[in-house]
Amino acid sequence: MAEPLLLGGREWGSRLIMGTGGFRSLAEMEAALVASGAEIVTVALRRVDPAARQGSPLELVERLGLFLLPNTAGCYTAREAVRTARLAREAFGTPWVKLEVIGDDRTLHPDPVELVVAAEQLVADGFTVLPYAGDDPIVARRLEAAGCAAVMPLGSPIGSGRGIDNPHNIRLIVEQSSVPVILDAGIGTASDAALAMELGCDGVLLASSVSRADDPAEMATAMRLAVEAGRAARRAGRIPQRLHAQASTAEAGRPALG
Amino acid sequence: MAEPLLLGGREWGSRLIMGTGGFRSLAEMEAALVASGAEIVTVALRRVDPAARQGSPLELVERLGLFLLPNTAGCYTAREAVRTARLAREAFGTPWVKLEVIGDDRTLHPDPVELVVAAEQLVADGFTVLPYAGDDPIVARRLEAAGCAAVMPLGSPIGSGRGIDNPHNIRLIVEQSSVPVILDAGIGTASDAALAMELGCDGVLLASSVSRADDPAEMATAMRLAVEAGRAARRAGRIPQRLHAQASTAEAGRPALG
Amino acid sequence: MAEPLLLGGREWGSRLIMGTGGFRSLAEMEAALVASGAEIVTVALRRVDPAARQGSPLELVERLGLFLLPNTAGCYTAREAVRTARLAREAFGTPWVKLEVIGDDRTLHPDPVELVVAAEQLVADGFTVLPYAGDDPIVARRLEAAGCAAVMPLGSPIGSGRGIDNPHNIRLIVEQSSVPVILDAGIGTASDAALAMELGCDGVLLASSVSRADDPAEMATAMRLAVEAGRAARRAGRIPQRLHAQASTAEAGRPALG
Amino acid sequence: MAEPLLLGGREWGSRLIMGTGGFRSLAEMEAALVASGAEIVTVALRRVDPAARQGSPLELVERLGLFLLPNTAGCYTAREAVRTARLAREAFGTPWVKLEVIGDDRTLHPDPVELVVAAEQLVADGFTVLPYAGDDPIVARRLEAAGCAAVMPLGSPIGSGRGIDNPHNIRLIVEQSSVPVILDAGIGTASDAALAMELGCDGVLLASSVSRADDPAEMATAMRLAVEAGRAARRAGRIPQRLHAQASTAEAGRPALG
Amino acid sequence: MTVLVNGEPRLLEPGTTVEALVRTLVEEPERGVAVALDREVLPRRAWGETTLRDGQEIEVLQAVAGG
Amino acid sequence: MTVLVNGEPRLLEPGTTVEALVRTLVEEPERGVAVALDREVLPRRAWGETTLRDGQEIEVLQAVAGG
Amino acid sequence: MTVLVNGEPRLLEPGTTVEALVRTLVEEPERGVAVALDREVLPRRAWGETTLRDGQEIEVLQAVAGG
Amino acid sequence: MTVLVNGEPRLLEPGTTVEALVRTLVEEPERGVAVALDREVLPRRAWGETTLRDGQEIEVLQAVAGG
Repeated sequence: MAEPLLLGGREWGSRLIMGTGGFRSLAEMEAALVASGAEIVTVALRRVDPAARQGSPLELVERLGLFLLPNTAGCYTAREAVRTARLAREAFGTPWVKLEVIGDDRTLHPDPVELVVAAEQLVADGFTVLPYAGDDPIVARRLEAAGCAAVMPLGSPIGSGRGIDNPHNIRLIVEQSSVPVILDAGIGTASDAALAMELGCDGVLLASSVSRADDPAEMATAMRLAVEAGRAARRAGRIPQRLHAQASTAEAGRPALG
Repeated sequence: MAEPLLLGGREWGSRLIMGTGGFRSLAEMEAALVASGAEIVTVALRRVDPAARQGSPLELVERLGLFLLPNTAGCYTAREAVRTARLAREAFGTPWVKLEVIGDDRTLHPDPVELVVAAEQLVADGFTVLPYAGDDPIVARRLEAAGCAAVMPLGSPIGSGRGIDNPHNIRLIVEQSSVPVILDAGIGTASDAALAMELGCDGVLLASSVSRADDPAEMATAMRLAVEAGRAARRAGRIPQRLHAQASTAEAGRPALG
Repeated sequence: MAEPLLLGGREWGSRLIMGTGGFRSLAEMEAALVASGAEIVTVALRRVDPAARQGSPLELVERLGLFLLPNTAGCYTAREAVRTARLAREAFGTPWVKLEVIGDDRTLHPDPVELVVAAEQLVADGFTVLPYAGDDPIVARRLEAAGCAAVMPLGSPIGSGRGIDNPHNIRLIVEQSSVPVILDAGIGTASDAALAMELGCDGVLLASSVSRADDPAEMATAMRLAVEAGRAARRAGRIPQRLHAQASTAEAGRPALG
Repeated sequence: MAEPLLLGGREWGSRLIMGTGGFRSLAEMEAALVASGAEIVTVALRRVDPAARQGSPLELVERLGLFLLPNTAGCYTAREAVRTARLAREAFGTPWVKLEVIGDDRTLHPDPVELVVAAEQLVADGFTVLPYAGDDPIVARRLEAAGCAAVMPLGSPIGSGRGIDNPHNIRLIVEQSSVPVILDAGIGTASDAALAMELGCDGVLLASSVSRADDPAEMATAMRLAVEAGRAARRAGRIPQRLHAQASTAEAGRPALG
Repeated sequence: MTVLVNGEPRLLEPGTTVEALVRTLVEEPERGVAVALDREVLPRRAWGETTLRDGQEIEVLQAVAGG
Repeated sequence: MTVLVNGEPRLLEPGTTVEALVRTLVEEPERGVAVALDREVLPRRAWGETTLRDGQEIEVLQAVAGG
Repeated sequence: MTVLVNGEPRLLEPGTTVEALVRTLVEEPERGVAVALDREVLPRRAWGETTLRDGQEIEVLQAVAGG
Repeated sequence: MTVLVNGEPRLLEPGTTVEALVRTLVEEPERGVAVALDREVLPRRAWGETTLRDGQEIEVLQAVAGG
């Protein structure tokens, strides 16, 4: 049953990738990361803050033996994103990058034009690029053509918790893609994560739904189970949807008791 | 984490109740029941068929040590349903009954008028009544008032696989009920089961989504995980839904790289 | 194009029935009723209030030449509802009644058991009964069997403005009914009313969505147009829904310009 | 009530723009265009076909006194689209163009990268550019910044009849835009068009839902009414959506009749 | 004698008819008013000949905006 | 005599008990079988002492997969 | 000489103008017709003075129902 | 001389290397720290040999929770 995820030339046992943003404490982050079963976690790059009280997520990630995936959160242009990716490679010694190029700070939707440019440059520079994208199948196609290691369409805006606003687009992206499709952003609760997998996604990346839940570790457990549930349901081949009912008990042999 | 389900005066470890209808073989049924982790399974009463090739589900249920829940599938009046429940009590030695009183064979929706009458009579007769009902909060209230051990609203028509057509009604029923609420009928895939639990249901009863899936055992696994996932998500306290985005990475400390 | 609505043995040009509750003033009510084009309007019966400042809706309804449909709003039992209907017949000289028997004051959902009892009694007493019902097809069938002149399923709770929570049920009721189906309760905006007609309803009854809108007369205009639009769309035979695209411009003859 | 649409520096009485593709005959096209009340209609450019039996849509459009909006249907690159727009300007003497740059023929989704490039070039060349776009708010923003006269996000794929797959995105685009927002593509039935206007769109462009309906003229009537209905509803200020009910008849003065 | 009028106890002269009582509440009760006496409908034509008795309940109803 | 057994008319020897009839249909009826005689439940313990009469209806039921 | 006309090779007399060719395809090309010569727009006013050359591609387009 | 360090102007001794500056900000910069000098990446191995000049901008970055 446990078919591994092939991503970036490696095999992964977990199909849940965790962001580390939004936790109220490192202790809550640790409990949630452990409960999630995730093997890959994202971090961002920011200016060093000598006054910072909180410990470093990096130390935690390393202690837990997790694989670090730096992101380019906060970049608005291809140029910034490419530079941030290179800095991350320098800082963490990894050519992997979750590529984010944001279009505005209200929706945090990616800018598809800048995103494609940045993806092309980073792939040429040897990066393993996991691009956070909108749910437009054409952009997904261009990102795959650019050599990205996956496409990561959003379900709904980052942190919105609305789940998957447009399942049709996710379905179209899954149909057309030869690289893994990872649903990134918008997950609010476990059924959203299960739905993503049922639509055929190969994995789910989420942060706020766990880190900002009342009980992050419990929600991380929920997400771990939901991703497995959705994956199994996809593999199991679901029944079709009907307008009318279909009896689950045979009519034949019904006694006369009226 | 594993808070048991209190139902009918007993504690149950699993919150998934399995129907046994629709399987292609007893072997598939067995594999699926085991994979589901269910402790309670439903069976129906039909005329003995000396020509029957298939083995008996009863034998299987007993061999697996499962708790038998007879149903009154196929009854259209309170009278038939009450008689069927009494026959089941006679046959299986159990006062538990999944009460079904169907209104027509196109929707297989319950007839609320007959259902309430039957529930009242069976409760008076000492039965532990689990009524399959529509999703009308008023009917749910009457069933609880009649002394039912649970209310079991449908998500969508039996076998339709549409999931939960009207989550608002399920939410209203959960809000008002002091007995367990078990989502019965309509589940199509894992995310539907997770959603039922997230809405606050105490359990899920399903048959066709597993028995008629391409791979019933795999789908049973999916449902087991999904019920646990949805339960955990409900307990964890999900984030609210928003129209706009909310960043999961801090803006502060963003470098100037443009 | 203007096929009349046959309801209660009469022909009606408008398929929009207006409730009169919730208006901020009689002037707003008048403007909205005129703009709506409705021919039938509902009123309730309450104790005379010698201190009432507002004028009477009755006078307005008569001045506008509208057909009065008394309701039994606020009744919780068949007994109260039958008595209220008889009082209304006495007060207004009409055997028509919008039958409401409420199950609780949180959902204002009808109580199906009491509703069917009341409908049977009023039909036997010569009333033209228009029952406000839930969206359960079985209850609709029983109301039709009881001799009601129409069935009036809710879209969502009264005043909730959620539109049609469960279009499948409305579709099922339309399929099975020989009497007019009038969507009653829950309409929030024009597209909800259009959808009701597209699902095959014969008319729409609404109040709050107009009376509590910022501009009731403008919303009444919207509802009038929406009911006509939805009716025309239903008659016109819509295109099916597809997952993929279908070009509206021919591929043939495309020039080579690349 | 009839606030005109300001588009491309002109005032328009109708907010419904009709495509001419998909009709079974010119006679059906004529009846539908008349019934729609549209003032603007789109046509495509294709190689002259001396063997064509059907009359010319151009002649019909001119006879009806409609405003011609050439499109660039079938173009896959900015280069093709710009050339097609220039040919259309030559053929029809109009600087208006509905700009389409398609990404693939399965979804007919626009290619956002090529689209923005083409829009920039055509605006620089003096065109009044109405770009058919995806529903991504960032792309809409770029198109407005490029100087387009409107943004025309899709509701769902061309000809799919699914209506508006992602109302949130349309809402976000409406919120941010200073140019008119015209919902283009995907409309299936009248309630879809009404919803588009309720979300705040300034107009609706559609073709297949009318031309391929069983009765195109009747559906055109439906769309005309629906656009007006949705516009009025938007202006009227709808009631909010609630989980619970809100009575439309006062509780006070309820008689004791039980 | 005391009669419950629309839920409120009211002192009335013995011999008061329903008609008389209703006219103290409504100016023109010819249309749009209905009366329930002890929870049963009292037809309009019987108002004049029906004398109220001590302890009775009367509901006098009219149209209001609604539903 | 003729008895309607599970909806089908069947010729039986006079004096046939329910127990005897059931055993012609089910090998081990000790568990999972129930009987309705003329639409009323006939408890297991009464099968042996209940003799069928001409024209009666008997339903002999057992568990099947279902819902 | 051979010119690719709307994607099909066609033998033309040397000296044929665009105007002349277009008139073999469309009766009244005064309105609603546009021409691309070697993928660039050829304005209406230049048709008469533009002579086609061997190997050129010409697209002659008109309005069709669409979009 | 003045160098813009993480967006704030800072007075530094002439001849200060990047390595020296970074160590004033981070205790153990061996892992998880990256530097951009005038918006271009400065590899770790070049920190020791790179002397800051007046007016330069330096960004010293490390991992934070995110995304």
